[in-house]
Amino acid sequence: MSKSDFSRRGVLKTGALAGTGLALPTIFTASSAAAFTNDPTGSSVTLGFNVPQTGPYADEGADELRAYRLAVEHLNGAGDGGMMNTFSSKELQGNGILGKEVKFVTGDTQTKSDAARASAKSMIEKDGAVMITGGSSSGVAIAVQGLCQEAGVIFMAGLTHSNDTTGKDKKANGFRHFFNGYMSAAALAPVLKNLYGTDRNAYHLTADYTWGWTQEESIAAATEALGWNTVEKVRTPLAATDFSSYIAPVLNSGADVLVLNHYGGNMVNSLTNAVQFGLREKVVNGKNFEIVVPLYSRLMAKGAGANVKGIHGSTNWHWSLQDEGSQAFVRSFGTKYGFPPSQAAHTVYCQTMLYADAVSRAGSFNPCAVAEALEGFEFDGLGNGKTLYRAEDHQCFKDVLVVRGKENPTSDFDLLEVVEVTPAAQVTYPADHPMFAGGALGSCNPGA
Amino acid sequence: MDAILLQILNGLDKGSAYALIALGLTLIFGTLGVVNFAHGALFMIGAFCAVTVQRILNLSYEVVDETQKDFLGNALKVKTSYVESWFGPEMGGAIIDWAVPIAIIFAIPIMIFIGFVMERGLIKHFYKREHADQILVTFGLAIVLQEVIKYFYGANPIQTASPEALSGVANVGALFGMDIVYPVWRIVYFFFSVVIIGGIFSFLQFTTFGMVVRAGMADRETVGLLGINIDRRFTIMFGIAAAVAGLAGVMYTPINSPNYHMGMDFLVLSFVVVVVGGMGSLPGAVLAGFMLGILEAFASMNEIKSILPGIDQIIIYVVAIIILLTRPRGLMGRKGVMEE
Amino acid sequence: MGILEVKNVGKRFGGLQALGDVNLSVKENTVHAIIGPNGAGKSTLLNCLVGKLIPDTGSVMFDGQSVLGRKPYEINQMGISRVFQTPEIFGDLTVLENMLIPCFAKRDGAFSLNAITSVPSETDVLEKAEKMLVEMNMADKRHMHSASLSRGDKRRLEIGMCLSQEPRLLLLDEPTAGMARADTNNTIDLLKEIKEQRDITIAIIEHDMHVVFSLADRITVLAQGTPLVEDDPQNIRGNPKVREAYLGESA
Amino acid sequence: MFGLDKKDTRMLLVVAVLTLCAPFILNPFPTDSAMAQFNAGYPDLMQRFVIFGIFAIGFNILFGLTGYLSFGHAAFLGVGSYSAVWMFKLLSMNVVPAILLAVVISGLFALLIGFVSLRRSGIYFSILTLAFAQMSFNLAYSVLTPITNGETGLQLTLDDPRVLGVSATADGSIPVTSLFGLEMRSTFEMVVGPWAFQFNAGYYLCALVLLAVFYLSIRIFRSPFGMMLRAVKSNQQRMNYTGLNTKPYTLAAFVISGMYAGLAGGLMASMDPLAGAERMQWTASGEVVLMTILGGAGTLIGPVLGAGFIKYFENIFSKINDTVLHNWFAFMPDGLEDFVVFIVHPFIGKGWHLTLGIMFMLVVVFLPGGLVEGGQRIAKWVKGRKNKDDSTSATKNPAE
Repeated sequence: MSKSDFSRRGVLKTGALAGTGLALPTIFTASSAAAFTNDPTGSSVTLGFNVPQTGPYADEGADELRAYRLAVEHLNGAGDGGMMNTFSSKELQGNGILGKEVKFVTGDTQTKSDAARASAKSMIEKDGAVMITGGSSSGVAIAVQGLCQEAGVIFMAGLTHSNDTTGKDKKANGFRHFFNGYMSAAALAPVLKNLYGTDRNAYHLTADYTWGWTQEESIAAATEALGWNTVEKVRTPLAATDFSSYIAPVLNSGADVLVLNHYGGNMVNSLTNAVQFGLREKVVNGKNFEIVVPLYSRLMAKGAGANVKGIHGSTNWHWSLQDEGSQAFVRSFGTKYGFPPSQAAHTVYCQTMLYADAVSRAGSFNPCAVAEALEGFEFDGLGNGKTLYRAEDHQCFKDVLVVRGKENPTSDFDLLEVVEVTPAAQVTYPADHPMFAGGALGSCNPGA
Repeated sequence: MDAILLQILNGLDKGSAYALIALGLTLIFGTLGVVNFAHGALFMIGAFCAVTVQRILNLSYEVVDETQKDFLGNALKVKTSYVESWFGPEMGGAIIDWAVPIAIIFAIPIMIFIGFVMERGLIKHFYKREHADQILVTFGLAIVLQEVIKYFYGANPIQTASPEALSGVANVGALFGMDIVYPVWRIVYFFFSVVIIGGIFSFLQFTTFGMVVRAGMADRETVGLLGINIDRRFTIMFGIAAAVAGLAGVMYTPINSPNYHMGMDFLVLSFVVVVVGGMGSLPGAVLAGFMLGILEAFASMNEIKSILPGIDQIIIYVVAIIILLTRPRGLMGRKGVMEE
Repeated sequence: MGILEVKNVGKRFGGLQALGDVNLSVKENTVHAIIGPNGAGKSTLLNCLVGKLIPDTGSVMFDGQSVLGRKPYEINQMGISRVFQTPEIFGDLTVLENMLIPCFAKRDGAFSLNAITSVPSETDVLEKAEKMLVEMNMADKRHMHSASLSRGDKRRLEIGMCLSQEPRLLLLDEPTAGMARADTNNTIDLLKEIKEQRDITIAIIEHDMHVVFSLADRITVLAQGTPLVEDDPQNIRGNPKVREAYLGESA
Repeated sequence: MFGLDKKDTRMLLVVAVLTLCAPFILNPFPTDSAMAQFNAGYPDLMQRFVIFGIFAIGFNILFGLTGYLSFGHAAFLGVGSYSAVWMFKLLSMNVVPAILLAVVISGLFALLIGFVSLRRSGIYFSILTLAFAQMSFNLAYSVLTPITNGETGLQLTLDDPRVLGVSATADGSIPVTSLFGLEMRSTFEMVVGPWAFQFNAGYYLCALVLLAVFYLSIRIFRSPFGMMLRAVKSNQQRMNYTGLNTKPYTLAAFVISGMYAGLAGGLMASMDPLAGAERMQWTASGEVVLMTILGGAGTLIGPVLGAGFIKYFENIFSKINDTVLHNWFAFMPDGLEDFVVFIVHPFIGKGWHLTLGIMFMLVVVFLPGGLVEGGQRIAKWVKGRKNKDDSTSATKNPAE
């Protein structure tokens, strides 16, 4: 087992000072000698993996942690290398990052902004983490991104789908590989048009918080552009568990499509309730009633069980993709853990690789150098085709998958099938798109 | 009109769950004087009884099927459940299909047992302690129970379907010449809760056991003086309360996929229900449960939300505040209960 | 004109006429006993005097001011102190603290945000409380938890707490109920002492005739919510109506 | 000293020494030792200890003295945080006006909620406060998003219209909170041999505030007012018939403890300028109840201990993962090492809730008076060993 040491100060000072018994004060303020926060001067570098380990998203967090472990293994040269072999950039050698062994600390976000920030702060202040990554909700991602900006470390967002993460709340030190609400809508719209036509009446149920709103705004705009009519947009409390009283009014509303802008437990329950109320068998205006779930995840699909069959949605990535990168990742993840990775696992693995690669290309852990290396970086081989890390908003632009609940699953995780891979060009939007307006990246902060 | 009737149905439905949990809480509070923060966890354990029964029925052996490939490109292992292989696919499939109702049979003894163990092992020592201590210890217990379930079943919701035959919708409006379709299982849930509530009330009303317990709820010391072993009866009541919560949980699983923290989601609401009903009053708890359920359903109607945005987020609390300010001891509370 | 004037007070509870038409006058510096069989309305009457109940009809005047509609604490601040049937003391507090609270209430009124000074620095109040403890013969118990006192001591403490407020009228609700003979006699002695040493009016509700006749200057007999008769003790003793309605053979 | 008696002065001094030396005391393990995982002496956690200590001290003034169990106290903490962040956004990055506004606004909010809720007592009061707090939380999460920024939490942006100060610093970042120019985040680090100790400006501000409010709470406990509050808990009937109006007493206690909560919220925002809605959720209110009971309700020091205990678990135990475990037990033979890790595994990292739940139960079962009672027992035991013959000196210590 690894005899690792998780402390920055150990790394920093032991060589020089251990045993001297001298008190040598140093002041870590703007005038300090260090160039940036937590400059790793020893033989190793510490990354902070901040994921939900308790609360409703704990399983997603656990899957993210698995992917992080795998990524660290690959970066340090163990295992089969995974997507390092298919990644278009060949900087990473399997000798850590810039020759420093990669170590990590983990923390629990509890899917609460406060707890997530506390955890991230302890990683920065106590463990000397030079990069923070992870998370499974937009609120947490935005909160931690803000913290990393202030502290002067890089934040590589995990699963966060709100437009705001790289929209009005974007930060110079924060980067998102995952797709967003707008991209979901842009990818889904043409598929929905093909499947259900242009003359539809949509009823929206939306989780009443920021992510829900941006998702609703995006999908409503995209479907209205197809010619669909929006019958009603109803906000549901985040804490709701029984959606029956929100579903019931749909029955007689004249709508023939129900859009569930829900995620996690909300999505599982609202979809289950919608199916219970017989919406799937309903015929309205001479058309079959349809349900759409803009943001899908395999773990959620599992919770909803048979109810997902035939229901369309979008996802960032799926293990059944046949490209070289995806296959390499599924192989090494599956071999290690016995089941295929989720999209959350995929995105955090990619984020870790992308960070490591950017550091290598920049030749420095300085957040400003890393940010510069990531900005406008084009790459391939990480599972979503050719991808661009756009400099203006630190959002990745890549292919988006439209998926459908599988009718005859062969296993516990074989729940979704890819209907279409929407090319990146189709989901790209201008950086000044109104749905993303209102914020500024600011300038990168190296801290210290 | 249809919309309003539908919401009344929804309210009755939500109310059933509130009422069942609140009923158990009130039984425990009324008989033992203990504020049980672990009651939500009992509801959750009940739900996981159903999950477990489903898992057991689905226990499978694997056959390697060379023609299909799994995600790593190896030969796929096809699973067949033992139940299906023993009883044949049709009969076995039917048994698996009826997992939730079957779970009831298992849940009752398991929940009563858990209730006994909880009461004898822990709660018993807290009768004379302050309510604050009771809250702390039962809250700790709730966390522990919850984490144990999470350890074995994960944090994700687990789907547990109702039997095919009870899955569709029924037109309950047909009787009145209206078109009101409603999920069959939710109707089943409502009647189930009515039966349970009715059962508990008649048990307390018509049996000697129940009479003693009711007398004990009113005046514990006097009943103790009569030489009746009230403690043992209270243990049994705790078991019954646990079973009620557990059954509410079992039956709830097809409505919403159970997860390990569902108990906490219900806990706060059911406390509000109990207090609105009046501490220690069983009819109050049931009445408040259904009332709050119906009001919650109405508050989520678009017509009402458009007038009062966000009302569905707070309706329960608004109603609780209004009732507590106008009726000092809730709807049917007795004087002097938990007012210190 | 008495210090306490009760005029035409009536109180109904649903169908039950608890108090019919009560007239009562308590003269200053006397001990006035109110007696009557169970259910005669003694407690209801008392509760009407201290603000716990509001009578349906009539008036209650204390020292020329109406007490009706006032809260118990306001009536207390007017100068009426009440001793309960079962001693009501602050069980979680020490004996000394119990005695301090009425002293503070006397000095600072119904509410005072006196949060910065420490109790030991309030020497005037402290001295007063200590003095009262000495008078009550409880000085040696000052640091005891009052909940652990004997029943008789609790009663003494409660009476002492009421006296420390220097009330004009002291209301006693069956002060010896449930007491052993010795405790009862002690209480009688204590009350006699109080009566002799202080300028104080005492109204007492009592069951125990021994207590009543050893203390009272004047007695009102209540029966079925109305005063049957009001007179001096010796006359009450001989009154055949009272014998019949209340005392029966026991006299 | 300071108008306190000897015992209280000694306690205040002990607390002062503990808080001011916390960077040493909480970092007992050399930074590169395996036990460094248990070090809690980094600025964020030390700040949290102290801030939640303030919160719990305030809660204890209400619950410990009057016995009124509020289940919605987190609402005041949340309101305090929001006020402070708005002050940073609109006025200045100086923490003083922010903290002052936090205290004032939460005090007003407490006055409003307390006025209504205190019409009832017992569990009815608890549910009323819970209802108000849950309403605040639910609305802050959804409808009030323009004020609270909903799920994300209210945070500073580059275009805040700061009246006294700049919207953004010269290098294009958001200015940081400060006390008249002393940045809250600035940290002085002292390295002694293998140890590294961090002295953070923000922490010391919090610590001084803690000492001030702890001192204030001692004064309140020892004052006639404090005695009246205990009398309220003991016997309201007697209070009323002793000419005392209980309502303003309980309301004053409620508002004071609400202001303590607001102060904690304001400090929290000053250390880290973000205010999240989940600060107001019932679980957060429940947490302070647990802290107080766990430490010892009605005692002076108990709530601070309880706050430290829970925050330590949350922040330290949740960060221990399997890799760390293997590191600790590396000295064992491989099979045994794996076995021990397997046994310990459910209780750390994602299982920290489980450990916390078990600790709650153990404390409440074996130490009915909370951690303070544990301390007293140890003290008694130590004393008993010192002078075995002198068994008569068992002094009865009320509360503290």
